[in-house]
Amino acid sequence: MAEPLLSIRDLHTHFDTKAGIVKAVNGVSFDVAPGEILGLVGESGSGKSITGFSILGLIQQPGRIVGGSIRFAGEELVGAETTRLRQLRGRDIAMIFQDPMMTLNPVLRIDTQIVEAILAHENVGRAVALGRARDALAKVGIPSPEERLKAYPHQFSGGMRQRVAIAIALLHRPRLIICDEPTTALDVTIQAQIIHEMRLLCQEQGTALIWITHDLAVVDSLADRLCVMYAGRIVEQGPAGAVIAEPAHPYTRGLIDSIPSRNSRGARLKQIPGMAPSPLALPAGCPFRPRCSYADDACLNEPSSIGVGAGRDARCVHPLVARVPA
Amino acid sequence: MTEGAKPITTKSPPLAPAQAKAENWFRVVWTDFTASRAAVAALGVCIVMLIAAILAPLIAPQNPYDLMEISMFDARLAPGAVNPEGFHFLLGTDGQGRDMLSAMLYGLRTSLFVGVLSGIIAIAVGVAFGLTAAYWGGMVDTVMMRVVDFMLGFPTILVALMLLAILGQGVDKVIFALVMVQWAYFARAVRGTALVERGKEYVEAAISLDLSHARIVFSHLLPNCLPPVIVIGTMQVASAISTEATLSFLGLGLPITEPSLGLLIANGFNYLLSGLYWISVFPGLLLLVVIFSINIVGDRLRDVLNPRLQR
Amino acid sequence: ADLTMGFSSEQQSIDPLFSRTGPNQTAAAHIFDRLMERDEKGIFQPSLAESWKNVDPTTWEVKLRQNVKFHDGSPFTAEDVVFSIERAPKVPNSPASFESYVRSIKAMQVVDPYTLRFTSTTPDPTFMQNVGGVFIISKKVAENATSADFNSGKVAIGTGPYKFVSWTPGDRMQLLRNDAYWGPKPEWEKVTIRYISNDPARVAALLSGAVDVINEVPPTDIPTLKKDKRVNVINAASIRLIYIVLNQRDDAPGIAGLDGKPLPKNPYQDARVRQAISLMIDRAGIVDKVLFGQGVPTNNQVPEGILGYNPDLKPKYDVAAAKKLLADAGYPKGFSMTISGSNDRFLLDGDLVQGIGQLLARGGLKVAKVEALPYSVFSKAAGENGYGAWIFSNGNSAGEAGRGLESMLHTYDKDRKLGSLNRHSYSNQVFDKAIDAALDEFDDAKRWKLQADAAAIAINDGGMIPLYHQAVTWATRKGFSYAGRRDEATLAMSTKTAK
Amino acid sequence: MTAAMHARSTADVTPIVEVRAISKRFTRKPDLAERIAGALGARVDLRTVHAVDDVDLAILPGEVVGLVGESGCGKSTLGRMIAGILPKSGGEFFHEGVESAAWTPLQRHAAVLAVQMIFQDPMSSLNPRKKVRDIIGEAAVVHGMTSRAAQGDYVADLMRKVGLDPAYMRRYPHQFSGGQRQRIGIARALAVKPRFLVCDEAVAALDVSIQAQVLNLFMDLRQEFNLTYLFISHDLGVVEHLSDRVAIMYLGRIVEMAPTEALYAAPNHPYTKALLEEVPRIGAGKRTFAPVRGEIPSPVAPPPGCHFHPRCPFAMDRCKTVRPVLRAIGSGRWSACHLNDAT
Amino acid sequence: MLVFIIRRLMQSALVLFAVSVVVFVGIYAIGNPADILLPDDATEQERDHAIANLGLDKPLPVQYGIFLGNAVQGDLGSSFVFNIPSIDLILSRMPATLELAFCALVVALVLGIPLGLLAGLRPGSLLDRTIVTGSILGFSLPNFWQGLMLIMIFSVTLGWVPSSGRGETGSIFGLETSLATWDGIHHLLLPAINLSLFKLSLLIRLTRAGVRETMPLDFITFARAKGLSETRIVGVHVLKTILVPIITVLGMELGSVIAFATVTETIFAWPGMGKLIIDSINHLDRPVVVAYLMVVTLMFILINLVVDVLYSILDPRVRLQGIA
Ligand SMILES: Nc1ncnc2c1ncn2[C@@H]1O[C@H](COP(=O)(O)OP(=O)(O)OP(=O)(O)O)[C@@H](O)[C@H]1O
Ligand SMILES: Nc1ncnc2c1ncn2[C@@H]1O[C@H](COP(=O)(O)OP(=O)(O)OP(=O)(O)O)[C@@H](O)[C@H]1O
Ligand SMILES: [Mg+2]
Ligand SMILES: [Mg+2]
Repeated sequence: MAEPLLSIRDLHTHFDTKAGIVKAVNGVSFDVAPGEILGLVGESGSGKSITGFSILGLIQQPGRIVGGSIRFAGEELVGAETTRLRQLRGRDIAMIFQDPMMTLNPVLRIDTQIVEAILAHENVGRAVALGRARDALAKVGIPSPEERLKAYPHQFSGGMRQRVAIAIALLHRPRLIICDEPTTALDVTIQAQIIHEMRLLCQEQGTALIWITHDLAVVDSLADRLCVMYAGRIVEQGPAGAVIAEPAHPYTRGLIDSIPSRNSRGARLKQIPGMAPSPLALPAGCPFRPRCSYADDACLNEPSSIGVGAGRDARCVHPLVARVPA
Repeated sequence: MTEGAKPITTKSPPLAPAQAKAENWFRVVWTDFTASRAAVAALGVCIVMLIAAILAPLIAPQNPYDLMEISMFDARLAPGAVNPEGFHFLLGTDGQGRDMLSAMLYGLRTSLFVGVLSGIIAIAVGVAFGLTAAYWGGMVDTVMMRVVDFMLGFPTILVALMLLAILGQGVDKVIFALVMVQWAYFARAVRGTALVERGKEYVEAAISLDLSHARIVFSHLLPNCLPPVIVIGTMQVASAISTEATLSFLGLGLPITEPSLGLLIANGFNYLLSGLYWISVFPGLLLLVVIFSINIVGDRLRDVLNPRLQR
Repeated sequence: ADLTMGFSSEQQSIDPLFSRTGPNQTAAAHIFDRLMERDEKGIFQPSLAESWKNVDPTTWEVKLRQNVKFHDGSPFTAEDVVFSIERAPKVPNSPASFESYVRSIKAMQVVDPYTLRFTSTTPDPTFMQNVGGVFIISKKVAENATSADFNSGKVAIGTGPYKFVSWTPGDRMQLLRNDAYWGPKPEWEKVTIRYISNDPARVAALLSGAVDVINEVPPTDIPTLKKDKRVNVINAASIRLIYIVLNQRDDAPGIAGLDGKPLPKNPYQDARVRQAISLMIDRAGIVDKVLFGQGVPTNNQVPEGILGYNPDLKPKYDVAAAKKLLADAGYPKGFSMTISGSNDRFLLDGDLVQGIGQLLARGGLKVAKVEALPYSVFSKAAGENGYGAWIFSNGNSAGEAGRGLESMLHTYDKDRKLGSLNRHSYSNQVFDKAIDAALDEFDDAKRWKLQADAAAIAINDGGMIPLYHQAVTWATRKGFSYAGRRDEATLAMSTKTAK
Repeated sequence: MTAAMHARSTADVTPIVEVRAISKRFTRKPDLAERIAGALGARVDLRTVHAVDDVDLAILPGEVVGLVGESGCGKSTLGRMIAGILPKSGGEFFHEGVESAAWTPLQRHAAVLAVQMIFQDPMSSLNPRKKVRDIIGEAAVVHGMTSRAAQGDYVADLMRKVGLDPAYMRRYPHQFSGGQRQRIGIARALAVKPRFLVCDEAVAALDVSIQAQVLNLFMDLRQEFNLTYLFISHDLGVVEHLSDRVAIMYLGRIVEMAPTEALYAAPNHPYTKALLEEVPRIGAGKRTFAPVRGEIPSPVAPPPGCHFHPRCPFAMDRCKTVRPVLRAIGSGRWSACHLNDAT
Repeated sequence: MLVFIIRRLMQSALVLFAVSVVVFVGIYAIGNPADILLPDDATEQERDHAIANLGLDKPLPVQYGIFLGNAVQGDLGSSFVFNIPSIDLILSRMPATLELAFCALVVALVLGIPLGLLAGLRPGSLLDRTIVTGSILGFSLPNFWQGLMLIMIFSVTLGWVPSSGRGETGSIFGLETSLATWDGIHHLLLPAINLSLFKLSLLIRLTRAGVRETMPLDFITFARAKGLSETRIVGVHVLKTILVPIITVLGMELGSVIAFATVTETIFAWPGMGKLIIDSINHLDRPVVVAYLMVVTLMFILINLVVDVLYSILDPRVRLQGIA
C-alpha cells in the first residue's frame, strides 16, 4: 500500500455537556492512501461525522479533540494553528455535507459562494475566479452554468445543490475529500449520478475519498476499504468486499443481516437486539457487549484490535472469522 | 379487526428505555434556568416584589389612597424627614404629602397588576386570534391579519384617549387600553409559530383521528405555541408597565389619587430640576429594578426554552 | 441686541383676528396695535385711540392717533379701523372669533380720517374696552386676504413695535424691530420666540442659556430658580380665577349617601352645604403648599384693584363652622361626593384637585373619588352635566368683574344670552337683579359698588367657591429683566436689559 | 382501463379503499388584485402543482400495496388524501364501496377512523407536549371506544401490542428513541381500531437496525389484525420485502403497477427499469453507476405527453405529445408506456 | 410585483377608510373641539358660533360624508386650530420627524449591530453580559425619563449640547435638513440618542439572538470548510443571514419611531409630527388627526412595502406574492 495520505491514530473527540462528557470519538485509528476510497459506516450517532469534522478542525464548542493525532501528508493537524488549518481547508482537504439543503448559504448567490472559496486560497481577479466557477459547475454536469451562477440555492433541486457543493469541494483539486453522507437525502437515481461523478473525478485527479454513510449497500458498490464504527470506535476495518462478504465483528454481521434483501421477502428480518449505548455512559469493556449474542466474561475487558485477514482487523474477542496474527 | 382481540405477545424484543430517569419537562427547564445565577437572583427579586406588592396594604406605613391619611402640609419632605405628628418619612414625600415608601409599594402593586393582568388578557385574546388565523389560513387569515395591522398602526395615545373618554378613568380602563394595543403583537407572534406547528405531522395525525377543530387548536396546537408567547409575555409585561407610565406622563393614565410607579415618576418628573430628586428617582429605580428583573427572567426563559440553544 | 424667548404655547395663526385666545393675542401684540392696550396692571390705556368720549349712552366718538405708519410705510387711518372691525367677526373657520368684542356695534361712521363715531345697540359701559381689543390691520394690504396670507407674512403688516419675519410652526417665530414705531422704542432689534411646551424642558433651555426669557415657569421649580444666581424670577398675580362649582341640578352625578345609596335631594341645592364647602378650603394652604406660593388666595371674582373687587369678601377657613353648617343642613357625618378637574389646562391643576379632595375629606365629607382628566375629555363632561363638583378656571378678559359674574352665575337664560357659563345651574333671583343693574351703570365708581355687592350676594350664597388668582411667573437669565403682566402676556417690549 | 379495474373490484371482495381519477392540485385562486393586474397585462404567476394527477387505485382488504417514486412525485399527497387529511380536488373516493360524496356523517366518521396514517418523522408526528398515554388514548376516549377510567388499561394493552413497556405511559415523546417513537405512532393509529394503515416513509428516518424492528412489527400486526397497508417509500428494497403489489409513481401519475415478484423480475416501464438498476445492493460488490439522464422535471411545469419522456432512453415522438394511459399488460400488471403499444 | 403593489394599495385603501371612521367616531366621543379652542370666558353665542364655523353643528354622519367627499378629491380639511390645510401642516412637520427618526435609526444601527455581533459571538463572556445588561437598561425606563436625564446631564450640567429645539437647517440635495449645519446636528444629537435608545437595545438583542442561531448552522461550518476567514464568515455569511429578521423588525419599528417620537419631540421641543399629533389629539383637532393617521398609515404601508422588497432582495427564498 502506498504511503498514507491521512493517518489517524487514537483520536479522541469529546463534548463537555451539562449531562456529562460525550465521548463521540473514542480512540479511532485509520489510514487513507492517495486515490483510495474509504467507506466509514456505522449507526447514527456512532461518531462518523465528528471524525470527519475533527480532521478539518471544525469541532465547535463544547467539543474538543482531547487526544490522538491526525497526520495529513506528514503534517500534524491536532493542535495546528488556525491559520494553517484554514489554508488546508478547501484547498487540500475538502468536505461535502449530508444535507444539500443546508450546506449552501440561502441568502448568497451561487457565484458568490464559489468565488469566495476560490479567493480564499488564490490571489486571482474576480473575473478569473468567475470563469473558474463557471467551469467548475460545468464539470459537475450542471447545464447552462453561465445562468445558473446567478441563481440562489433555493432555485436548485437537492441534487443540483449537492453538485454545487461537490464543485466547490473540487475547486482546488484537493488531495482528500470527506463526504459526509452526501447522498442520504437524495433519490436513488440522483445518488447514482453523484456517485458516478465523484468517482470519475477522483480517478482523474487522484483524490482520496472518505465516504461516510450508514448505507452498507452504497459502500459495497463504491469503496475500496471499509471502516465500521460503533460507539465512537472503529470495530472493524478491511477491504470492502471482504468485510461485507465475511464480517468479522458481530456488529457488522448484525448490520448486514438487518437489511432487507431479495431473498428475505416476506420473512422476518434479523434485528440487532437492544439499543446503541448512550455516548454518555458507555458500558465497560466492549461497548457492543450488551447487544451481542457471543458476549461472555472475556468481553468485559476492552478488546484490542486484532488481525483477521489480509489488511483486515477487528476489535472483538470472538471474531467471526479466523484470527490472523498481524 | 375483531373487537376484543386477545393481546398478542409481540415477537420483537422489548426495547431498552431511552433515558434512565423519566424527567419532568418543568424540572428540566428549571434545572437549566437555575444554571444562571443572575437569572435566579432576578427571579428572587421578582418574587420579593410580587410579595411586597401583594402585601402592600399590610406593610406600607401609610395608605396613600386615603385622603384622610395624607396631608398636603407634608408635601415634598426630604427622605428621613419627620412631620409634626411624628410620622417618619423614610424616603420622603411627594407633591401631595404622600409617604414615598408607601406610595411606591402601592404603586408597585398597581403597576404589576396593570402589567400582568393586561399581559395575560392580551395574551389570551392575541393567542386565540393568532391560532384561529393560522389554523384556518386562507381568507380568514388574511382578514384577521389586516385587523392586526390596523391595530398595530394606531397610536397608543389616541386609543387611550378614546377609551378614557368613552369609558372614563380607572385601573380597569387602563388595562383595557393596554390590552387593546398589545394583543395584536401576540396575535402576530403566535400566528408565526402556529403556522409552523400547523404544518407538523402531529396535527395531521389529530385530523386523521377525527378530533374536533376546537380540540386540535386548543389542546394540540396551543401548548406548542406557548413557549415563545411566554417569553414575549414577560417582555410585554415590562413594556405595559412602561407604556402605562408614559400614558400617565401624558395625563391619560391612572387616576392621580391612586398612583402607579409610572405615575409617581411622571409626577416627580416635574421636580427633577428643582433638586427634589426623590419624588421621581426612587420610583424610577424601583421600576428599573422590576423591569430589569422581569427581563432577565424572560431572557433566561427564552434561552432555556429555545431547543436550538440547549446543550 | 437680540432676544430669544421660550414660550409654553404657540399661536394658532399670525392673523390677529383669527382667534382671541391668549397665545394669539400675545403674538399679535408684537406686530399689531389695538385702539386700547392694557397696561401691566391690567388697566386699559389709550393706544391707537388717543381719546374717546361718550356722546350719549349709545354713541361713542373716538379720536385716533395721528402720524402712525404701518410697517409698509402707509399711514394708519380710520378706514383701517373700520375695515378691521368689520373683518373681526367674519374670519373664516375661526374657532374663537372677536365677534363678541364688536357685537354691540350698531353702526360706524368715519367723521374724518382720525375721528370715528360708533353707535351701540344697547347702552354698554364696557363698550370701548371691547371694541378697543380688536387688532387693527391695514385695509390696503389685507383686503380680501386670508389667514394663510398672514401666516406667510405677505399681509402680516401692522403698526406694532415689531415686524414679522418668519414663523416655523412648532418651532419658532422671528421678529424684527420696527424702527418707525410711534410709541416707545423697544430695546431688542431681533426677537426669536421659541415654543417649548414641556415645562422642565423650558426651564432647562433657560438654564442652558438657549433662551433669555421663559413664561409659565413651573411652580415646582420656582423655589430653586429663586435661589439660582443665574436667573431672575418675576411674578405677577393674574386676573385668572380658579374656582369650584357645585352642581345644583336635581340629577347631579357623583353624590350619594354614606351608604352609597342615592340621596333624596341634591345636597348642593342647600346653601349651607355650599357655604360649608367654602369654609372647608384652606386657600392659603393650597396656594402655599400646592402652588408653591404662586397664587393669591381669594374669595372674589377679580383681584384687588380691578373694578368689582369687594374688600369685604375675605377667604375664610373654619372646619368647625363647616361641620356645624353641614349638621344643620342634615348631614352631620357628611355625604359621599366626587371632585373633578382637569390635569392639563392650567398650572398644577392635577395637584390642585387632589389637594381640594384632601381638604374636603378633612372637612367632613366622604370623598369617594378624585378625578383629574385631560381637558379635552373633561370639558365635554363638564358641559354635559357630567360632574357633581368640579374645578374650573376663568381668564377674565373684560377688565372688570361684572361680565364674568353674569356669565358664571346668572340664572341661565338662553334668549337673553345670560348665564352662559352657569353649567352648574345656580339660580338666585336677588343676585340676578343685582348684576343686571350693575352691568348697565355707566359711572365707574357706582358700577364698582354695584358689582361688588352683587358678587357678595352670590359668593356668600356659595354660587361658586373662588379659590385663588393664579400667579403668572416669568424667569429671565441674569442681565435681563421682565415687567410682569397681569394679563399673562409675554412681550418682547416688556423685556429689558437689567440695570 | 377502468373497466378492467372495475372488473377486479366488483369481483368477490369490495376494495376497502378505492380511488378513481383522483387528483390533487395545489393552486391559488386569483384574488381581485391579481385579476386587476392580469387585466393590466401583467403576467400573473399562478403556479398550480399537479401533485396527484388522475390516479386510479383499488386496495383489497388484507393487501399490502407498496407505493414507490421519487421525492416530490406525490406519494405523500396521495396517502394523505386516502387517510382523509387532505381534501381531494377531483375524482372519486370510495370507502367500502361508498363514494365520499354519499357519506352520511356517521359513515364519514367511520371512514376517517378506519384509515390511519403512520408518518415519516416519528418526532414531529407526536405532540411533544403530551404524554404517551394521552397521545395514544385521547382519540379512543373522545370517540367513546373506551372510558376515561379505562384509558390506562386500554393504552397499556396497545403499548404491549407494539412492543412498548406500559410503564413508560407517563413519559413524553422526547424521552424515547426513534424506533420507540415510531411504535407510539403505530399504537396511536391502532387505538381507533383502523382497518387500513397508510405508512408514509414510516421507516425512512430509522437506522437499519431499528428499521428491521419496525418492519417486523408491521408484519406481525398485519397477521394479527388482518390490516391492509399502503406502504409508501422510496426504498425499493424495503418495499420489495413487505408488499404484495407495487405501484410506481412518477410526477403525480402511476406509471406501473404489478405484483411484487413480477415487477422486480421484469420491470416494464422504462422508469421502473431505471430505478431498479440504480438500487445499490449489498453483496453485489463494486459496480459502475450509469446515471439516468436529465433533470427531474418540476411538478409545476410537467412536460407534456409522457412525463418521463425527457429522461427516457426510448422516447419516441408520440411520447412528447400523447399521455400514455395505464393499461393492463398481463395478469394484474399495468403499465403506462407507449412502448407497449408497439409490441 | 405589480400584483403585490396593487394588493397592498387596495388593502391600504380599506385600512385608510377604517382609520378615518374610527377617528371620526372616536374624537366625537372624546369631546368637542370648540370647548378646547375657546377661551374660558367664552359665551354661549361664541361657542355656537365656533361650532358652526368648524362645521361641527351637523350630525356626525353628515360631517363624515362631507369629509369623504372632499377626501376623494384630495382635500382632507383644514386644521381647526391652525386653519391651515391639515396635509400642509403635516407635510411641513414631516421633514423634522423623518430626520430625527432617520438619525435615531442610524445611531441604533451603527452601534447596535456591532455590539450585538460582539455579544453573540462570545455568548456568556463578560463582554456579552455587559452588553446584554446595558441593552435591558435601554428599555427598562420610560422614555420621557431618559430624555430629561439626558438634558440634565448633557445640556444643563455639562453644557455640551443645546437642550431643545431644532437648530439651523441647511439644504442637502434640495432637502431642508439640520444635518446640513453644525448647529443643526448639535441640536439633533440628544433627541436622536433618546429616540434611538429603545431601537438600540432591540437591535442588540436581535443581532445577538440571530448570531447565536446562525453560528451552529451547517452552512457556516461549510463556509469554514471552504477555508474562509472568520471575518468573511461573520461579515458576509452571518450578517447577511441575520439581516433578514432585523430588517423586518426594523421596518415595523420605524413606524413606532413616530409613536415614540411623540414623547421625545415633546421633551426636546422638536417641531415634528409627533409633537403635532399629541397637540392635535389634545385639541381634538380632528382634521389633523385624521390626516395624520392617513399619512402615517400610508407611510407604514410604504415602509412595509420597501421592507418586503428589501426582504426579497436579501432573502431570495421569499417570493413577493407569498406575502399577503
Ligand atoms: N455539539 C454536540 N454536543 C454534544 N454531543 C454531540 C455534539 N455533536 C455531536 N455529539 C454527539 O456525538 C456523537 C457522534 O455524533 P456524529 O454526528 O458523529 O454521529 P454520526 O455517526 O455522524 O451520526 P449520523 O449518522 O446520525 O450523522 C453523537 O452521540 C452525538 O450525540
Ligand atoms: N401544501 C402544499 N402546497 C403546495 N404544494 C404542495 C403542498 N404539499 C405538497 N406539494 C407539492 O406537491 C408535490 C408532491 O408532494 P408530496 O409530498 O406528495 O411528494 P412525495 O412523493 O411524498 O415526496 P417525498 O418523497 O419528498 O416525501 C411536490 O411537488 C410538493 O412540492
Ligand atoms: Mg453524521
Ligand atoms: Mg412524502
